[in-house]
Amino acid sequence: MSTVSVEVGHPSVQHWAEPGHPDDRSFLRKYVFSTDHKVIGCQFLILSLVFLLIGGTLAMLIRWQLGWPGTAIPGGGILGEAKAPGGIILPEFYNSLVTMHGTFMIFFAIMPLLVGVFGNWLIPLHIGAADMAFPRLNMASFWTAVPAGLIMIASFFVTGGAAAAGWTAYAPLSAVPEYSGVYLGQELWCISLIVLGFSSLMGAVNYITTIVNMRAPGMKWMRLPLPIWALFITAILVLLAIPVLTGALILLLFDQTLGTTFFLPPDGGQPLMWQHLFWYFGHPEVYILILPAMGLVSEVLSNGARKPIFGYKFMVWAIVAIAFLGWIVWGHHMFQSGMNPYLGATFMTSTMIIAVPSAIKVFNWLGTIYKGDIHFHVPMLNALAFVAMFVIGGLSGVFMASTPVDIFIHDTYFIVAHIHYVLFGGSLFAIFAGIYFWFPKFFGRMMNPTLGKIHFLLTFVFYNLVFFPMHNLGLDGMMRRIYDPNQYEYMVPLQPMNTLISVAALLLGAAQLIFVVNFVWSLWRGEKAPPNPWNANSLEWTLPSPPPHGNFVAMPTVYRGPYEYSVPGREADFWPQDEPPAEAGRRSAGREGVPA
Amino acid sequence: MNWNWLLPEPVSTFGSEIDSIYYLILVITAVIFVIVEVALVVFMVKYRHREGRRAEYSHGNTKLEVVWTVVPFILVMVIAWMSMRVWIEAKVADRGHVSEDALPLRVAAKQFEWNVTYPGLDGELDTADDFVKRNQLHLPVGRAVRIDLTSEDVIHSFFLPDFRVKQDAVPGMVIPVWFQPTAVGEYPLGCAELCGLGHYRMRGSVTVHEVEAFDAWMLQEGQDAAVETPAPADTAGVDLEAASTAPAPEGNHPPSHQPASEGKERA
Amino acid sequence: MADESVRAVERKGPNYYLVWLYLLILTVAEVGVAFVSQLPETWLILILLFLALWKAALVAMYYMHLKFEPPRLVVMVLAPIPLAILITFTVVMMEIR
Amino acid sequence: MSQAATMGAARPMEGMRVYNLKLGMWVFLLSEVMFFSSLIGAYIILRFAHPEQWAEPNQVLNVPLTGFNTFMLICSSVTMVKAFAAIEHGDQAGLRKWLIATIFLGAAFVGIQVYEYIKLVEHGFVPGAANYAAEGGPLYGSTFYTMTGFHGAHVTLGVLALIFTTVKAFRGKYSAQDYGGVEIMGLYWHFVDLVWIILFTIVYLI
Ligand code: HEA
Ligand code: HEA
Ligand code: CUA
Ligand SMILES: [Cu+2]
Repeated sequence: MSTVSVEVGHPSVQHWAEPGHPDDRSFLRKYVFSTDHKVIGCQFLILSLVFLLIGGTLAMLIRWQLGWPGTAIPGGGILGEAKAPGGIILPEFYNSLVTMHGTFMIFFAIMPLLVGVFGNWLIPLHIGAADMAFPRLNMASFWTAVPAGLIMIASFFVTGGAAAAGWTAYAPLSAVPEYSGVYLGQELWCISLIVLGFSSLMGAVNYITTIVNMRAPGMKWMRLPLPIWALFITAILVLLAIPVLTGALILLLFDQTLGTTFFLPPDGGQPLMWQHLFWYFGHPEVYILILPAMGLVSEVLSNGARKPIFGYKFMVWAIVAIAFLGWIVWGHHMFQSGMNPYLGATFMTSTMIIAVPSAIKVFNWLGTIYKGDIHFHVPMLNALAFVAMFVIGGLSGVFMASTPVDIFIHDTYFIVAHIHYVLFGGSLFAIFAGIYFWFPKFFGRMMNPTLGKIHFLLTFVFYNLVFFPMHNLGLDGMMRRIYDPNQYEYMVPLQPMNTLISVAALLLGAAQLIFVVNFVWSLWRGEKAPPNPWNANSLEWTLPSPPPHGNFVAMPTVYRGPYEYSVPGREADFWPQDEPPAEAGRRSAGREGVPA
Repeated sequence: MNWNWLLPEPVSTFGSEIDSIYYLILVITAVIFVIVEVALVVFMVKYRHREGRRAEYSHGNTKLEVVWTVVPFILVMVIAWMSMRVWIEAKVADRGHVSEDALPLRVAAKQFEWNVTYPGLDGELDTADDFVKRNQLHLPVGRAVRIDLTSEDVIHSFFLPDFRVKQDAVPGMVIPVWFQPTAVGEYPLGCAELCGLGHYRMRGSVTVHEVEAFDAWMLQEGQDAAVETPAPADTAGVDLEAASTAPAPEGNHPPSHQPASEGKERA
Repeated sequence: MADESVRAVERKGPNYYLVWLYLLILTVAEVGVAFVSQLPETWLILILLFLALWKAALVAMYYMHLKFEPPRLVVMVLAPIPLAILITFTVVMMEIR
Repeated sequence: MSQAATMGAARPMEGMRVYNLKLGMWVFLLSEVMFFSSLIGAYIILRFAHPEQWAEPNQVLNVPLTGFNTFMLICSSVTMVKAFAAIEHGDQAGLRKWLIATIFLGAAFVGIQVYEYIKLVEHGFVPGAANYAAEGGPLYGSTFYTMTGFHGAHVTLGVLALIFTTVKAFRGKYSAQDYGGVEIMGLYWHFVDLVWIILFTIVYLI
């Protein structure tokens, strides 16, 4: 490692693994306690896919109960007497299922997938750096997430079962065991999320420092690939939102264990304070879950359409605007909470305005494929599905943002439909696109495109069959988080639809097995990947697949933005960012000059 | 299976106004939805890869982008503006929207039931002829009701789908709720906020009577209650008042102990 | 290396003891305002908050050298302050009913 | 990896003109700002809702003692910044001397806080519902111990980090060219001081 030392305050800072230096790290340092951002990204990938699988399994149990209320799950006896005697789910276990499904999906699947996996994989490679600014901190970030996950899983097995107050853990239900029937589980839930918060924070500090300080020469802000912009803004959201959650969780934990009464009214506590603190974090959190997805989709769409991204600058500012507005809308989760109605009106206005930058993104994506040369590779299919589905989720958000309409649909399945259209239709499709797109780069092998297309098609169809009818359930007044809708007479006619949803959900879950098979099979048996299978422009594609330890042999110089596709006058329809401009190329590239 | 996007028939005065906002948003978003999805599919088909064709090299079009920034902005502001009035009317119960002769009720939620305190014949709460009914809300048609909503343990949500009423019941707070039924009938009352293992069965019923029938019912119930329990007023009234305003001055109040294992029964 | 010498001169700048003296005086003033003065409560709170923020600013500017950092770092550091204020005063959200 | 590698620059790059460690520490401190803001926010909400649960300043809490503690923490900030100024000019002996002084002052702060806690608990001032015994109500005790407790934990961590830094200083790991470790230690320490300045005012004086 280089030990050149120069004066303080000088532009930082990079040290290069000497070209060709043999990689003599032991197995443990290479794959387990690795500080290599690529390996850490892969570790996060495996971990969070496992959690995705767990979350999905819980969803299947939820759907079983709602589709065929009170009937025994085949083989469900193994869940045990306290949870599902004879395979029939108990109400208290159902509440745990819903809570843990939301928790695993949001905190342990989608968030690490987007931030942990793609943050680690892409940031150093996209900006032309050897690694993160703080590689050991990066390793610590991963190894903090693991115990957090284990604690969360363990909470299923303690007496009283896992947390059962919803993923939003509204106090006092979450604070007083006598109310929920959950004892240690709720405390473990808090502890796990506090620990996970540290992991996220370490990641955020690392990402921000790396992106600000470690860009290769010529990698100006306005030449950053959009995933990096999105991850940068996301890291800022994580950095500033997570500590608020941590603070709130600590207060809740004290209420549970030390006998304080922050949220308990008999002694002056304020239940609404929990909601304010939680949603002050919670709304930025949902943008943490969508912004990186938007970045990935922009990258894939431009590549698949062989066309520069439409309105790069507007795309960047839209990300910034969404993130900024995201801080002042948290009250839209509390319209019916007893918060001052006039405040509700204010929050409605700010919430509505978020549709504007979102509109920019959606229409610019359409502009990107307009007059393109669209190659329907598997990542592209998933990215297109993202656009189609995110619009549905976003538009349903406008219904809820309207305070009077929210009176009816708050806490109904309309919300559940919204959640899944933005989080599955949005984030998860983008994640699939991203995994199919970058898998070859990091594992050196292509994923099987035929299996990929089958998986995409089945997922797309069943997904819509599961979640679209939930809008109708909501409009018919079916509440969320209810164990047995048939308790209400007016919901009895909804049972066929619930059963339909459950059938589709089971098929959707089964379709994911294709992905698992494809993933695992391709790891060992997939076709060997060339360095640049998608003819893409950004820096990672100039490296072999997988890139060596230390990434670049020499620091790359960047000459243009990442979306120079189909530039007239060039033979190839792509133009790598680090290719020095030839005379002819320079003329046609016009405003893209040499680096400063 | 009901695939239409209609809301159930509204039976309160502001119900149809709320619904009109809903239908307005439904139309706007449906149009946007169709535009976006059709454009997406058309572009996908029209610009699919064919040998020898190249994508157009373009970095965007600022004019267009300004258009699709401004138009959605105007649309959402229209929606917000129209929502505002209805919202204030529906939710601000203590700022002059409720007529003087509104029927005063108190609803106290607790795991897993709704306790409704009726004013009795004198039409005033906290008097001797108050009586409490569990899970039964009886109302006269055509007269506003004003409910003081609170909770004794956790947060519940007072949900009357047909009246377009939903309001969380928060322990330690008394939240005013109002509406005015417009049709006689039986309607569901539900709990919409996860409140524990019995959340799914914390339901009640709303019965809207003709005015005379309601008065008769009130008379009957008031007499029955007076026979059974001499002074029911202070159970519901005074306790709640204390919870909402003053802190408990003396000693530690453990939350009421709710047997956690109750309700092992299944549907 | 010219860069370094420039910065070194800049760094010599602050007299750390003087800042310490300021902080001390302000602390004494705070305690004085809180216990000796007979100001009405609102004024008292405002003055105390002002003094506290003044002290905090002194520490940030001189001890944490913000005064001598590149402007972009300063901007970055100040950017989340509105958010901090927002979360601190969620009280307003809850009080005006 | 040596400190030099993280402070020095091999080639000019795009960036903030602030070396990684320092930038990273500042970024981290921003998240700390939000953490303490959330605690302070909760405090303000509760206090506004139930002013009657708070006793008069100096009635329960020992303000003179804490005032003295505040004084010590401010002094420790001076010694810390002196340590930094020393190594900036390559003064190894000065670095060690001032670091040790900072450790001493920091540890004394923690010690006095522990003493204060013990006295308060003896007086019956405890977190939680039991606090009806002392003046004020349960929220008073809960918020007091939470806020000062988390600050105290930060100081304790700071003292441990200072010890680590001092050990490295004694092994000659810092120099006029490579003092990143000392500078970020200082940033953290001053930040903790800054938080105390705010907490002291709103918890003890208001
Ligand atoms: C990835 C996650 C994600 C994203 C991106 C969003 C995006 C949005 N959300 Fe959503 N939301 C959640 C995740 C997300 N949400 C979750 C998990 C919950 C439930 C939490 C719980 O209680 O468990 C929730 C709940 C929730 C509520 C509370 C409902 C309730 O409980 O009563 C509200 C209310 O306003 C809301 C609104 C919005 C809005 C306005 C947007 C906007 O950002 C959407 C903007 C996008 C568009 C509008 C589409 C594209 C735009 C156009 C095509 C242009 C033209 C459009 C117009 C002119 C209208 N959301
Ligand atoms: C990202 C978030 C996410 C995702 C993907 C899902 C996926 C699903 N969700 Fe969930 N859901 C939430 C977030 C999510 N959900 C949240 C936040 C709530 C609210 C919780 C609350 O109220 O507190 C909720 C609530 C919720 C409810 C409401 C429960 C109630 O209110 O009573 C229902 C009911 O049907 C449901 C169903 C489903 C189904 C059938 C799926 C299916 O799509 C699942 C399909 C299966 C998978 C997606 C697994 C696939 C696995 C892989 C692909 C991994 C491959 C592995 C390797 C290679 C090793 N969800
Ligand atoms: Cu009461 Cu749900
Ligand atoms: Cu939100």
